[in-house]
Amino acid sequence: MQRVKEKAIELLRSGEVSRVLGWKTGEFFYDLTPAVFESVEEVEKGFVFSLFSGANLSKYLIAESKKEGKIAVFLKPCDSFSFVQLQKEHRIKRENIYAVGIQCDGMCDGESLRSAGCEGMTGVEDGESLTVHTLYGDQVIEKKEALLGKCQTCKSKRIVDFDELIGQQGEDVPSDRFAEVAKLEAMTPEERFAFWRTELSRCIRCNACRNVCPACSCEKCVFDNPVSGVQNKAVADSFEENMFHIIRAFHVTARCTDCGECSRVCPQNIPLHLLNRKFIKDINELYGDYQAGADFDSRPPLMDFRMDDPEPSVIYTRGGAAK
Amino acid sequence: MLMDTIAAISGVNPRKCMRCGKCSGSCPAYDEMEYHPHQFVSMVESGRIEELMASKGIYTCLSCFACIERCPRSVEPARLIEAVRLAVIRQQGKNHLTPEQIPQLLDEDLPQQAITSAFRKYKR
Amino acid sequence: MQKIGVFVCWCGSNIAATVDVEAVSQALAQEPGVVFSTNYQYMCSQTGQDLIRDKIKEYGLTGVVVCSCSPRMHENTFRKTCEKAGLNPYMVEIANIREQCSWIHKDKAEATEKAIILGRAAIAKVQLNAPLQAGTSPVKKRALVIGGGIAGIQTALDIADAGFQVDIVEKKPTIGGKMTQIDKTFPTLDCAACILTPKMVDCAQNENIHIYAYSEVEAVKGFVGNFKVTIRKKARFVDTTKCTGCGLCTEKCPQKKVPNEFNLGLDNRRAIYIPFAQAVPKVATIDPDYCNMLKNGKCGVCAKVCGANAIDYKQQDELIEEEYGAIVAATGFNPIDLSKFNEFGYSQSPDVVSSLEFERLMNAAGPTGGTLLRPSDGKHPHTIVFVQCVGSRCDGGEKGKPYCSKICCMYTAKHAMLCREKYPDTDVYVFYIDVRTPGKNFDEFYRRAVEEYGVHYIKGMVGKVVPENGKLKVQASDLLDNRQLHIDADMVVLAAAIEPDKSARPLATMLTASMDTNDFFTEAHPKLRPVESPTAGIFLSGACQGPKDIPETVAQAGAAASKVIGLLSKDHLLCNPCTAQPDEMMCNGCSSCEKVCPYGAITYIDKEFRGPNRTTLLRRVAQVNPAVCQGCGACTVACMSGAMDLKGFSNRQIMAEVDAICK
Amino acid sequence: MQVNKEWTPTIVAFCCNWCSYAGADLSGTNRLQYPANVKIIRIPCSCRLNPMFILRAFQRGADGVILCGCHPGDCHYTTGNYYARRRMTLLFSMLEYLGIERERTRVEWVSAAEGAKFAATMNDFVKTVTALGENKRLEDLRCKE
Amino acid sequence: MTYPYFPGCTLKTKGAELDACGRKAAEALGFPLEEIPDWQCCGAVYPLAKDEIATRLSSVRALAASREQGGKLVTLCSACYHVLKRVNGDMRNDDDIRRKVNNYLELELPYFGETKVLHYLEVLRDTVGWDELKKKVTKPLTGRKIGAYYGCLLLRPSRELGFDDPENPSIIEDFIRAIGAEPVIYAMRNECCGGYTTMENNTYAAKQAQKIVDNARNCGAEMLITACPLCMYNLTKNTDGSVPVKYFTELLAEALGLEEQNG
Repeated sequence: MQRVKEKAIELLRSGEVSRVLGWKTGEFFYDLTPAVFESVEEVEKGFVFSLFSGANLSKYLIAESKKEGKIAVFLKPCDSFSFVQLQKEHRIKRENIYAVGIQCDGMCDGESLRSAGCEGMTGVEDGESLTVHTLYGDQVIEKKEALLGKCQTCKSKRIVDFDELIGQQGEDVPSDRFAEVAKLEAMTPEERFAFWRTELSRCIRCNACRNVCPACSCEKCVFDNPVSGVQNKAVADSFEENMFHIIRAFHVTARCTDCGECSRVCPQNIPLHLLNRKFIKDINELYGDYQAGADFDSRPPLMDFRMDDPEPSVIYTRGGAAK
Repeated sequence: MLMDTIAAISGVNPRKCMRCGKCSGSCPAYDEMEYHPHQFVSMVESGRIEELMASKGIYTCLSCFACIERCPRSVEPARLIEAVRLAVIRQQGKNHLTPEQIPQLLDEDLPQQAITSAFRKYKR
Repeated sequence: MQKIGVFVCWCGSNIAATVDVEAVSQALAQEPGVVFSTNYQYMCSQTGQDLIRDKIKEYGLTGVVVCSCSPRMHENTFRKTCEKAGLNPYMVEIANIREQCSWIHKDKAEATEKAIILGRAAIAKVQLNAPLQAGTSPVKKRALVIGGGIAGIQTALDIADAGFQVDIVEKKPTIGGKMTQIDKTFPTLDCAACILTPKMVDCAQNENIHIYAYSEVEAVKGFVGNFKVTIRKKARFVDTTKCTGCGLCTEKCPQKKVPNEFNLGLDNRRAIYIPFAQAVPKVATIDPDYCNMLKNGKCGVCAKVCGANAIDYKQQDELIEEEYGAIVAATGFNPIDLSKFNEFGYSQSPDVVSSLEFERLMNAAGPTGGTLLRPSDGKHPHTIVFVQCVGSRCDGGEKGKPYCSKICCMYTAKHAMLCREKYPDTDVYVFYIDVRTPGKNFDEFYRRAVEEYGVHYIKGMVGKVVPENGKLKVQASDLLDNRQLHIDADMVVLAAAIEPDKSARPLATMLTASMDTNDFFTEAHPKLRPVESPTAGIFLSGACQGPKDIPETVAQAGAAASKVIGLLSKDHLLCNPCTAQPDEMMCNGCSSCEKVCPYGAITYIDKEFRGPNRTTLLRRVAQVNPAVCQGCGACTVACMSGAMDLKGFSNRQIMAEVDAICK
Repeated sequence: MQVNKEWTPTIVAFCCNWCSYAGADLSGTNRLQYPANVKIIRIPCSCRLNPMFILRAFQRGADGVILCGCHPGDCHYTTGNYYARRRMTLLFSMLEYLGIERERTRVEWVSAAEGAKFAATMNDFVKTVTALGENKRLEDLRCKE
Repeated sequence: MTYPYFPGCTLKTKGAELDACGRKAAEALGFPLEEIPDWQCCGAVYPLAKDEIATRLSSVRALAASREQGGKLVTLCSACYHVLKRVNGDMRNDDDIRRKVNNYLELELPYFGETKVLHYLEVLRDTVGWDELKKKVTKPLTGRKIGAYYGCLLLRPSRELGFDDPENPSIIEDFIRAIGAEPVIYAMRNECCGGYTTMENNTYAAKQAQKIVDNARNCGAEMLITACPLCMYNLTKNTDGSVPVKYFTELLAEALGLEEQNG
C-alpha cells in the first residue's frame, strides 16, 4: 500500500507528471475522498491509499485531462473499465494521463465495517481478516464480511489499460452478480412493484449517484436542461421525480461498467446498481455477452444490431419473470 | 372435418404446393399407387379424402422421404399419405395386416425391423 | 407565443358527417395561442387556400394548424399556401382527422372529442415550431457505374451521350459481362456478340467514358452529389499502355492447364490470357495463381516474346481516388451453384450441364467450335432433357431461391429450338412447372418451339437422374398424362436459378444502399421509383435489382441513366430541412450518434469553448452535414445528453404532443 | 366534452412516417374501425422514439403506449427499426422489472400496405389495456404509500 | 470415453454378428459402446403424425436415459438413428409433443431433447477421424471396389437429420477410403430399396432392389455396404446376388484385423 504513495511521489519528483489524482484523508481514517495533488509535499501530507480507497477516480479525468500538463491516476481493476469506456467515448485525453494500475482485493468503508459490527473505530489492519482497533479494544472480523457491496460481487481483477502496474495483472473472475437481479425477476409483478416503490420512495434527489457515476458525465445533464423537456426545478411536475432513476439507467445502458459507485454513495442505500445490472443481464442474454469498458473496439449493443435480433415481445415469453 | 383431421395429424399445408410434380418424379413407388404423391396433395386440398382413404396406394408408400427431401415448397407429401393412413385406422379400426397373416410371410433371415415396421405402418 | 390560426376542413361530408366541425373549431379557439379558428367545406380547394392566406395576413399568423386529411395527402399543399402568404412553410401542422378519425369512427361524439384532442396536439406542436430553411449542396458532375455488363455499358453510354463524364469499374479483365457468353438472344435469335461488341467498342472510344477494367471499388465516402470513391486497379502484370493485344504471349505461355472461366471451365486457357477475341480493353492479363514466373520466378516466356515490352512482373495494385455526383450499381447476376442439386447428377456426370454451360457448347467461339457435343465423350447427343426452375421458386432454406428467375423459360425455349433446328435428329424434352412468357413476341416464340420445331414440353418435374452405361436415366413425372416417365437421355440441361453477384452485398454496405433478403438491391419505390435506391444518389441498373432479360436490362439502364443525368444537370441540391442538429454546448463528443447514423452524416471537430476563469477548453463536438442527413432521428435517441435534436420533430415538440393527448 | 361515463384507456401510438403512419391512413381509407382512444403521433422513424416519450406518456396518464414501425429490413432509413427494436426490448424489460404490466407496452411492425393489420393491432391492444384497467403504477412508483 | 449405445431390435437378434463387429471395432478404436439399460425398440418407423405420442415414448426413454450418461447416444442401425434423431428433434422443437410426452412419462427432470444422437459413422468421422482410422487399419482392403448404399433413413429429411448432403453424400465413401478400398459412386445409392414392403409386396421390393444393384454393378462396384440391416437383407435376398452386400461394421472389423478373433 505504501508503494502507491511512493509511486505518486516518484512520478511528481521525476517530472513525469505535474499532478497526481488520488485519495486524501478526511475527518476519519476511513473517510477518504478523491483529490488532486500538485506537489510532493501535498502528497506526503495528504495522500492515502488504503482499504478505504474505494472511490473510482476515472470520472475526474474528464476535466483533469483537458488541463495543461500530465496527470497521474491510480486505477483499481474495476476503475480501469470506466477509464477505458471513457476513452471509447472520447471523453478523456489519454495522452495527458499516466495511468498506474493497482491490483485490489476488495475495499471497505466506515459503514461496511459498522454493519459488520464495529463501533468507535480508530484504525484497521488489512489482511486475510481485518483487525479493527476500536475505543473498546481490538476486534477481528472476516474481510469478506466487511467488503463494500460492489466488491462482494467483483467481476474482474483485470486492469484493462495502464502505463504501469503495481501488483499482478489479474483476470476476469466468476461472479454471481446477477443473482440479485434474477431473484427480483422471479418475483411477481406486484412484489417487484412493491420492492421498487419502497426503495425508490426513499430517494431524496441528492444527485450523488449521478455525480459519482463515470457514465453519467454529460456536459449538461438532461435533468438540468430546460430544452430537454424533462428538466424540472419545482415540484409542480413530478415527471423528473418519478422517472429520474429509470431514465438515468437507460442513459447508461451498455455504457455502465457495473463499477457499483452509485449504490456505494447513495445516502439512502437504494440498490441502484440493480437497475443497471438488469440492463447488463438483458443485453448479455439477448444480444450476447458484453462488458462495457472491457476493450477498445467492441460496438456498444445499443449502437449495434443483428437482423435476427429477438422481437421486443421476447420479454413476454422469456422464462424467469414469469406469470 | 376430415380435412382438419388430416391437417392436424400431418401438420402439412397443401396450399403451399405449386404443382411442380417433383414428388411424383422422385417417387420410387409411383407405379404401385393409383393416386400419386402430387395427387395426394391436390386431393387433400380439394377435400377428396374419402377417395384417398379407400385407395390401396396409402400402403405402398415406402416412407423413403424422397418427396419430402426434394419438394421445393416444403410440402411433405409423405406426411399427408401417413395422415390419411392413420385416419383410416382411427376411423374404422381397419387393419391392413393382421398378426395371423405374419407367420406365412416370414422367412428365417427376415430382420425384426421388417416385422416391427410392417406392424407400425400397416397395423395398429 | 405564436399567433396560431386553426382551419378545420369538412372534406365535404367525409369529415363533417362524423365530426362536429363547428364544435371542433370552437373548442380549439380556446387553446392558448389560437387567435383565429374556423371551419370550411374544402380547405384544399382554391377558396379554402385563399381563406388561409387571407387570415395569415389579416391576423399576422405565425403558425397554422389545418385539421383535415392525412398530411401524406395535403401537407405540401398547405405548406405552399402558407409560403405564398409569406409564412415559413414549416410553420404548418396537420391534424389528421379524416383517415385517423372520421373514417374509422362511427360515434359522432367520440369522433368529435378525438378530433379536438388531435387538434390540440397539433397546436401544442406548432407552438414550438421554428422556421426551417432547406440548405443546398453542390453537385460533382461525374458519374460512376459499377459493373461493365450490358446494364453498365448502356447506362454509361447514355450518360456520356448527355455530355457528362462517366467511369465504368469492372472487376473482370474485360467489360461485356454475361452477355458475351451468350450465343443467340431470344426471341429474335440474333447473335449476342454481334449486338454487344459494337457497344463495347463505343464505350472504349467515347471520350466521356473511362473504363477501369480489372478493378474494384474499395471504399465509398460522401453523399449525393459528392461521393468520394477509392478504386483498386488490380495488377495485370501487363502495361496496358504498351500491350497491343496481339496475343502472341497467350500462344507461347507454357502453362496450358488453367480452367477457362469464359467457357465455364469446359476447356483450358494459358496463365497469360485475353478472355476472348473482342475483349475491351484488348490487353493481356497474367493470372497470378497459375503463372510460374510469379509463383516461383521460373519462366519469363511471355516477356521474351512480347514485342511491345509490355510485361511487368513487378506491377502492383494501384489505388485511385475519384469524386462523383452519382453512382450506378450494375453488378449483375450469376447462376447458382448446382452442387446442392445432385438429384440431377450435376456433380456425377459431365453430361449434366447448366444452361450457361450449354450456351458455350452451342457457341461458335465456345470449346466445341459451335458443334453440340457431349462433354464426357465428345459424341453427338440424341436425346436432350431440359429441366426448368432448378433452384428457383423454392420455399426458404439454403438450397434454392424463393423467386422466379424470369429468364429461364425463354432461354430454354431458345435452346430447345436451336437444338432441333441444327440437329433435327435429336429428341428434346423440356420439363416445366409453368411456362412464363410475358414479353413482346415471347409466347409466340415458345409456341414456335412446340409447334414448328417439335420440342416435347412436359408439365412435370424430373425427380432423379441416374448416370449409367453412358446414358442418363431420367425419372420424371408427367402431370397431364398422370404417369411417371423414364427417359434415357444423352444430356441433361439444368435451368439454374440466378442470384445477385457476390460482390453486391459488400458494395451495398459501402454505398449504404439497402438490399432484400435475396441480396437484390432494393428500389426506392417498387413501382414509382424502380431505378433509384432509397439512398440518395445511388441508382440501380440491370439484374442487381432483380432478374431481368436483355431488353428489360437495357431499358432500365437507360432509365437509370436519365435519373443520373437529371441529377448531374443540377448545380445544387436542395436538402431536407428536417435534419438533426447538435447543441454544441451540451455535446459530449462521445460518438454515439455517429455510430447509429446510416448515412455517415455526422463528423466531429475539436472546438474551443470558454472555460472557467477566462480559460479556453478544446472540446470534441458533433457536426451534422445537413446535405447528407435524411432526418431519421436515430442519433437523437443515441445521444445521452439530449444535445442532438431533430428539427421539425424535436424532443419538446413530441413531448408537447404527448402531453396534449394525455390530457 | 365528456362523452363516456365509463372509463376507457388512453392509448398513445407512435407511428413511423413511412410505413405505419401510412398503414394507419390505409385502415382509414378502408374504413376499418378501431377505438377512438387511440391517438397517433407521427415520428419520422421508429428510431426517433426516445424512451423518455414513453415514460412521459405513462406519467401523464396514458394507459398504454404502442410503437409501430416498418418491418425489420424495410426501414426507410435502412437500419432505424433495428435500433428501435433493441431500445424498446430493453426498455420494456426494465418496465416489467419495475413491476409495470408488460402488456401496456408493445411494438408492432406495420407496413404501408397493412391497413387491416393496423386496425386489428389497435383493437387488440385497446382490449388488452382495457382489461388491465387504469395505469397508476408508473405515477405511483416514487410515492410513499 | 465410453458411449451409451442403442443396439435396436435387429442388431440384437438377427444381426447379432454385425453388432458384435461394431462393438469390437469401437473398442479397438477407443470409443467402447455401452448398451443402455432397459431400452425398448424404437419402433423402426418414425411416427410422422404430429399428434401421436405413444409411438414416441420408447425413444424418449432411451434419449432421456442417455442424457444422464454423458448426453450422447450412439446407434449402429440407420432406422434407429432416424427414429431417435427425429423424435429427439420433436422434443427439442415441438412444444406440443414435448409437453405431452413429458406429462406422460413424468420423468424426474423433463426431457427437452438435450441428448445428441450419433450414428456410429459420425463417431468414426468426428471423434476418431478418417486419418486416425486409416492408421489403425492393419489389413487394408486394397483393390476392392465398393459401392456405398445409403438408402433413405440416414439422409432424409436432411433438414431434420443433417447427417450428410442428401443428394451427394460422402461419409461412407470416406469410410471406404479409410479402410483402404476404392469407393464407387453411383447415383442410386440414395434411392429407396423398398425394404419396408418386403413382407407386403415382395415383387416390388425385389424390383427396386435389383435396380439399385444393377446401377452399382454397371458403375463398377464389386460389393455394396450398408448401414441398415433391412436394406442389407433386401439387397441380398431379393436380388440376383450379382453383388454381395455387407454391413459396414463387418468390413471395419476385417480391416482392423479383428475378424479371426471373431471366429
